[in-house]
Amino acid sequence: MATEQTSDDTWTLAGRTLRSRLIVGTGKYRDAEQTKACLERSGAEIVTVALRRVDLSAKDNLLSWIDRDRYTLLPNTAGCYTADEAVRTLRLARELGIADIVKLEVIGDPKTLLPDNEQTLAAAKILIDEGFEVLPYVSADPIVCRKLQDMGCSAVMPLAAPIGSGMGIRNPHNIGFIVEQATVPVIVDAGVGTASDAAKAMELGIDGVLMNTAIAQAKEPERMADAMRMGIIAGRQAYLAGRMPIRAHANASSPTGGLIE
Amino acid sequence: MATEQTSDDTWTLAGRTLRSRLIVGTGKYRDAEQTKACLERSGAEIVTVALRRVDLSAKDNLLSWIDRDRYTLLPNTAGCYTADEAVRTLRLARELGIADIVKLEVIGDPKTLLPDNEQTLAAAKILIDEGFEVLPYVSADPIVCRKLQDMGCSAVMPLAAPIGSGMGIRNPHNIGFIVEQATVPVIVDAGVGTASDAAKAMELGIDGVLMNTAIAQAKEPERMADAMRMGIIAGRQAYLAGRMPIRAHANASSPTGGLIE
Amino acid sequence: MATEQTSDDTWTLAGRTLRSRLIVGTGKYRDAEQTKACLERSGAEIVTVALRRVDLSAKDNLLSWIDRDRYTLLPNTAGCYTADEAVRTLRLARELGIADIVKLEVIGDPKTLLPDNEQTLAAAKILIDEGFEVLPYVSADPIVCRKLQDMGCSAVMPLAAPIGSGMGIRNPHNIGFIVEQATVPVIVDAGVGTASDAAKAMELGIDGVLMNTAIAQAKEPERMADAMRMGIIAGRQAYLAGRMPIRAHANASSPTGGLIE
Amino acid sequence: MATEQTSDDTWTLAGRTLRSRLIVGTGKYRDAEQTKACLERSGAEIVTVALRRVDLSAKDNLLSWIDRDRYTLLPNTAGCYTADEAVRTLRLARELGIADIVKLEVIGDPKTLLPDNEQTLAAAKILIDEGFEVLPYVSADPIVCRKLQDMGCSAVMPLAAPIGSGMGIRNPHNIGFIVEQATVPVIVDAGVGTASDAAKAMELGIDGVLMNTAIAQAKEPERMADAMRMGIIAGRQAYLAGRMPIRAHANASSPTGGLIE
Amino acid sequence: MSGSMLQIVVNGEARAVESGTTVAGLVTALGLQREHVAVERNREIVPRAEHEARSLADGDVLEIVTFVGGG
Amino acid sequence: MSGSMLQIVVNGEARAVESGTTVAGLVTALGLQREHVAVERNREIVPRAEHEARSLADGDVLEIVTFVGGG
Amino acid sequence: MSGSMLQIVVNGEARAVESGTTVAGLVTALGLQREHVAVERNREIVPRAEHEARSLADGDVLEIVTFVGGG
Amino acid sequence: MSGSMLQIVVNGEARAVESGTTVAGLVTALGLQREHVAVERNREIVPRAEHEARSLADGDVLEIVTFVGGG
Repeated sequence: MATEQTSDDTWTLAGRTLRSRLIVGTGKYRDAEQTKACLERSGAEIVTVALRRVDLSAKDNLLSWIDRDRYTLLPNTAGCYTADEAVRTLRLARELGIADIVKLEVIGDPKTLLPDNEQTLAAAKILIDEGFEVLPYVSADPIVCRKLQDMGCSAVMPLAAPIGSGMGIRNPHNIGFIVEQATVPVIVDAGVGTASDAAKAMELGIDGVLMNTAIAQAKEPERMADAMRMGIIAGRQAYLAGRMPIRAHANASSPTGGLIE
Repeated sequence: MATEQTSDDTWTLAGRTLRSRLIVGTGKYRDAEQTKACLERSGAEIVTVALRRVDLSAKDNLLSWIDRDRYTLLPNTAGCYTADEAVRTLRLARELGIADIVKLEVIGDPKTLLPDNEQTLAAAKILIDEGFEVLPYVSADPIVCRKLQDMGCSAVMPLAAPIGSGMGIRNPHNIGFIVEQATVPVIVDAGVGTASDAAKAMELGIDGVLMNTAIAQAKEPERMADAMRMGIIAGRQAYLAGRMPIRAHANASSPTGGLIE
Repeated sequence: MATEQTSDDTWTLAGRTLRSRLIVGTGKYRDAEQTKACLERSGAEIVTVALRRVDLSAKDNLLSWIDRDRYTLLPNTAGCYTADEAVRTLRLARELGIADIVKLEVIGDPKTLLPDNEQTLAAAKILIDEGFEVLPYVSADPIVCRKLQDMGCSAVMPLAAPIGSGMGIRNPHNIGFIVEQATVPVIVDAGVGTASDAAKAMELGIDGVLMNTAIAQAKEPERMADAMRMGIIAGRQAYLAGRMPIRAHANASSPTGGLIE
Repeated sequence: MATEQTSDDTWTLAGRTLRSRLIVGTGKYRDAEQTKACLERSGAEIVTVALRRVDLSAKDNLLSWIDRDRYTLLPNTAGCYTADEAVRTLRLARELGIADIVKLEVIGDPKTLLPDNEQTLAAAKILIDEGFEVLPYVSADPIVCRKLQDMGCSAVMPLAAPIGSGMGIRNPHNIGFIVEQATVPVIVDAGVGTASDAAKAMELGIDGVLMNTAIAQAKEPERMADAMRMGIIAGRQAYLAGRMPIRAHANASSPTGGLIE
Repeated sequence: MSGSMLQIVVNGEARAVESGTTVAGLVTALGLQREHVAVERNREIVPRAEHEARSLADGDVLEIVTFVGGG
Repeated sequence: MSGSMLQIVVNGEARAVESGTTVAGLVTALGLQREHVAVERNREIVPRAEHEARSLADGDVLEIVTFVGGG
Repeated sequence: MSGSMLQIVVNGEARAVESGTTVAGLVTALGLQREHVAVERNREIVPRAEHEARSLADGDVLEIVTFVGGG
Repeated sequence: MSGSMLQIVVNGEARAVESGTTVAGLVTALGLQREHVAVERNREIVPRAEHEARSLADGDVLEIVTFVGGG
């Protein structure tokens, strides 16, 4: 059977050459075993993690079981509502020795978890000055994305829909504008709900997709990890293949001549 | 890397056990070489063909180069506008020794190529009486599909959109009704335009997808064949995995407790 | 204030010249008073009624309170699953003296209430031979609609979505095909849920809309009757006015020259 | 015929009590006559205007023919790319004696004409301090809208789609969030293309719609002005009436009992 | 005039009526306005003009219908 | 062997063949592989097994079909 | 009254006006209705009340604006 | 060396530790692997290299953090 992807379709993020275009989160899984199984089946090379106070009752620590030779950890700033909190969180991540690339996420509202783009811009500036490779979670707003890439972010990560909503791509048109103007990788982050959403996102010409809930909260997370891995590749290949034009009317696929009479 | 599909996810069509859920047409390709390459990369086990008067100027005949050990040929009745024409065409296919399973397609209008369901019902009845395994191309109409399955068709093949339009699934709701009531395989036939359409179709719980133009008229047909193969599997796996619920609001993927203060 | 509609925008159905393009049902209302109020506020000139066994316990009969000088009654065949039942029902309607125009509705399935187009075609033929002016409820299927208009139906009434579902127009593309080929009025029947659905239907170039549940089951039916009356006119006027083209990019509405510097 | 709207459905914007929920632009019309005719038929009480260098060759000035007793002029800052330009423009508008309420519009990109929300926030702060009643054109971003209303804007005006695109409401979900949290009127500004778009916008529970191109570039602008006036009222009334629930399956509108047997 | 009764079925329910009862008589006896109903007798429509003349027979099955609200 | 010719129609085109020509002979003469075609003669299928035996007659209308790429 | 001229810029175009010309004078000379325009002189708004009093100086850059149709 | 105790706050909870306790000592005492945590003392990061050397003072407020699963 043909291989899943053509070996030459790699991409570069913050100086790293990557084969997988799927970045996955490590939250909401039943346990470490399920997390590991899903990471493997997703084919991901980068996985997100959150920074929290140590839980003295926790039996094992993520850092003790995650395969850091295989996965690059991407610390996020989930739960931060101001630029200061986000910066403080990522400085601690750097002190932990895991901050080569960071996911900047400054939330503006607890109900929608939509980003506060103004605070995100402020935090990105500080972090870039401190030498971080910043991947900001941002609205599907071409103007803000352009400011972030011009400022020196290593990618822009517009959302498809609210975090954990699974609503799919709410504004493909704006994602298209962001791709048209992009000078850094465009990663759709949050809102993807199923494999066709992931494929559709890739068909917009983006470089990758970041997701967590869609895999972790599927009835069978391991199987959904497979589905997402393939959905991403399918969408990417379809984008590269160049889809057929959409026609308002029909167009026969069998010859219209040579019919018996 | 994980294999593309779990070996146990097979399906049965007219007594055949199949692994691939993608059925592809052989029309509109540049030449035999491109056709063969796309069939291979699609992973298809069944391919459609049309019956036409022999072209005395044709240098080679499809039957001389297509690998019949690998592919089951599915003769169609493209171009037929009445039950009689369709029946006559398939009797000739049977005389050619290639009519184990047949695609019944009775067109009602040259502009939309939408099916004439009334004529299709009439032809299906005759063909089933003559022992054919009938796969009818039909509107996404649960009532007609129920009649066809009750009559003894081996599958029902509702359309996603007009043949060759690439518009994707126009009426997912009706496809869902057809799946709910199905006693035979449901194959979405016609209208799929890109990989995410194929994945989305499979996520509706159908058994397979039949397409031709979406691959043959992509800028790079071979690559699109790959994309479709994987899109179909991705959608199928996502359906089996059971997607997350869609939420009107957000849902954090990182822990909401344990934040630094 | 400008008048609601231009006096010249009338249409003709089965020889009747009509000003209102909204046909409403009389089912599911709280009582006769509410029904009358909603009919008036809808501006309808034609209203549908169902034929049933007399209820000996009923205090008043619809025929005793509905204003037949103002409204043309349109008997339907709701609840009929065969051509015979539908024909029998409409012959009784004729005996009741109310069958100038009739709504032919042959249901194929109790869950979806989708039409059985095959039975509908059979019943239409009989009824037309008996001199009825037939308005058939039918799938949004251009092929069946063409057969019905060619057979002599006085209009075709494709559905927007299942009866009482309020899902809006599921298949605008097929409605468009039906309008393109129409030789009789096209009335969208069933599935409209709110005023924008009604406007959108009219913008497809159809001649009218038939609805019942969307008004009767709104929280305030009387107010929704107003909304629908205006939504229908708004959509019709927008269709006649010829909407602006949809653009992929923006287009300034203020002059781009003459800016201060 | 029933009146177009219930007299009690007024709303308040910056201290003004308004009956019409449609605000229209005055750009892109053939001439003053057509502009006046469209304003009248739109039923608008507020109309936008742009500030530009005087054109010494212009034969008449908008201020000489527009009926300022009937319409409140709403100066905009179209063409401004920075907070400074916008503030400078509106100070000149005030000097012209027409700046009771102002439309703040700071553009971030000439191709999409999407707003620069960061500059818009900065300009809003200055203008509010100077006593202006500020109506900001903004992304459909609940976080930015909340900041603007908290800052003291008199309304928030999220876009439906890019200015002059006529694509309709790209992100109804976010508009819904903005309405849920609103403490000031929500006016959808830009992107509406036809009457059903206007009705659909109002059905989201917003207070009004601002448009220009959809009327000015219709084939018959005067008729489209009628259509929009009624579409806005239809959508508003439907919102107040409370639409029926959307059902996945059908629901009969005629009695299911009492059928003949 | 005989006191003998006829057994008939009206809208699915068994009823007894005096022999000699006409369709019109039955409709009136049921408290219905004749112009508001149509009658089928043993699956055949009885034209309103014949309601007076047509007498019921033992075993007749009648459907008496009218219009109700519907969509 | 006679030199007389038969006028027939093959796939819509008039042709002349020697009398005595069989279906099989015609197919071969057209340069076709017999296992790749099916033949209708005057609207009736001629089973392949009979191609050798069946001779053509003057005025015969034949359809010779095969499979081509299609969707 | 002197015949000497001032070089000014009005809405981006160079113009020469007689020295002593006031803002009001310029506006009128341009054929504009004073109540229809606002004037910026060297980036500062000149309140209408001062149009009569304020004389132009050589090198002044003026913006004279009004309202036009816009969305 | 005195047996006197220091009152400190660790991740929001009051604790008492012996005076002279270092950051490294605290981390170890809590059963944590030093390479798995980062420490903030009174809002300032204590570089891991200084954990051994840095002694705690009465009233110190510490945040000890690590990574957990997140999206």
